[in-house]
Amino acid sequence: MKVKVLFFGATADLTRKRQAEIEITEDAVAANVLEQIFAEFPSLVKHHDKKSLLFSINQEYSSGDEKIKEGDELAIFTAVSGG
Amino acid sequence: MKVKVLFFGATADLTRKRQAEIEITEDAVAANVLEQIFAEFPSLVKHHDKKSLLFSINQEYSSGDEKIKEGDELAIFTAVSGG
Amino acid sequence: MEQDFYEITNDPLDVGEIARRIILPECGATVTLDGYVRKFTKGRETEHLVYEAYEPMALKEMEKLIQRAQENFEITNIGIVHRIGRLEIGETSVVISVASPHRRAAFEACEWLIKELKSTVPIWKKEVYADGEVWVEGEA
Amino acid sequence: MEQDFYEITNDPLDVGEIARRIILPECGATVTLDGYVRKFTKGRETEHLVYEAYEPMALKEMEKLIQRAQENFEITNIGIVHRIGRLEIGETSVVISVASPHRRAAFEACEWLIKELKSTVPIWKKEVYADGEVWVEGEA
Repeated sequence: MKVKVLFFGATADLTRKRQAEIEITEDAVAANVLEQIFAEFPSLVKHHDKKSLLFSINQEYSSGDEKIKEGDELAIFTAVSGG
Repeated sequence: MKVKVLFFGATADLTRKRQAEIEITEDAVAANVLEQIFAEFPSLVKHHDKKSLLFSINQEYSSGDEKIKEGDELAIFTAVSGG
Repeated sequence: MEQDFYEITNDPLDVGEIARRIILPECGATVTLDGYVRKFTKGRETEHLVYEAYEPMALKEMEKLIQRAQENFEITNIGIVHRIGRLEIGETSVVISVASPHRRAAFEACEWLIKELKSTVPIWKKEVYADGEVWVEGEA
Repeated sequence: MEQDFYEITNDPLDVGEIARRIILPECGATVTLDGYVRKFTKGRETEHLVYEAYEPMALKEMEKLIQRAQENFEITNIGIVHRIGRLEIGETSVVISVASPHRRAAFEACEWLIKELKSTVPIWKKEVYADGEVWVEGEA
């Protein structure tokens, strides 16, 4: 089952990607996918405390326990700094 | 000794004047001149509590005890309502 | 104070021009109050307004306000422009713009300035209705 | 909500146009925050900034902010416009404009909106110096 993961700003620089596709298991929740992303892109955790990174699913902030479905759009990024 | 008195907004409407010249005594302080203005323009006190009217001397708010000199510019008006 | 400005004019006010007139390199935020003619006040319909100023005194009082704000708030520059004469519904009567390195002080100073302006600067407003008119009296 | 607007754009922002876009007859005051690029931050000189947004999510978060502000403050309408891409010193990055019958609520809501925007709307800022660049991290 495939999901899309987007990177922005610092996370795009660290992964050298703006997006990636990752393969996840059927019963994955957001927290599992997040660990998988950290495994696949170790540069993220080398530069950041995991807790300082934010995670969204289909353009909504994630609490970590949402069930992930095929085709979902995930994103991982640092604390926002607009304004 | 002559001073100029200016009226604005409601006080101009009540006195039907935008300015007047009044004759005052040599040792007059602001409060004396104010009483003289009320005597000369009774419409002011007919429509307003004396205390609700504001008074300035040479474009500064008056406390009532300033000494008045020949040629001073006085003004009498209601509480301001700009903005 | 050299960067501050205060004006009284008969002409229409351009909020954007006033807000952006002075932007200094140490600033990051400008807070602007745009006050304009409301159609309905306490359920009564205003047709238009007329503002009148005791102009030289009003300018002096604006200058004092700016000095007091500069003493009390961590701000960089202030602009105050008040329009007088006849104003139609929706037209801007006053613009107060405050720029500062950080926004908190600009919000505080801008709100303080409009409150003080409304009680100290000798300008009066006449509300004109379909069936009459009245000089509005402030709260002295 | 029909009178509110929120946008993300690559184009220069016109503060006056945003502040005056919607003026309703029951309103009398609009408070506008104009946020722009500061030359000096903590003594360091910025050459320019680059803003990047997760655009569809940023628009959703702006919409939520507006709904929350409408629930919490006695205001009439809100406009939020954020610019992205490369911005030079002094150029406006964000404008938040709040109109209301009375000014107090507009000041409160405008200040609340910029604070919340800075912690919830997924937009990031890169500061570019003569000798390097850094993505600024907010306070999550």
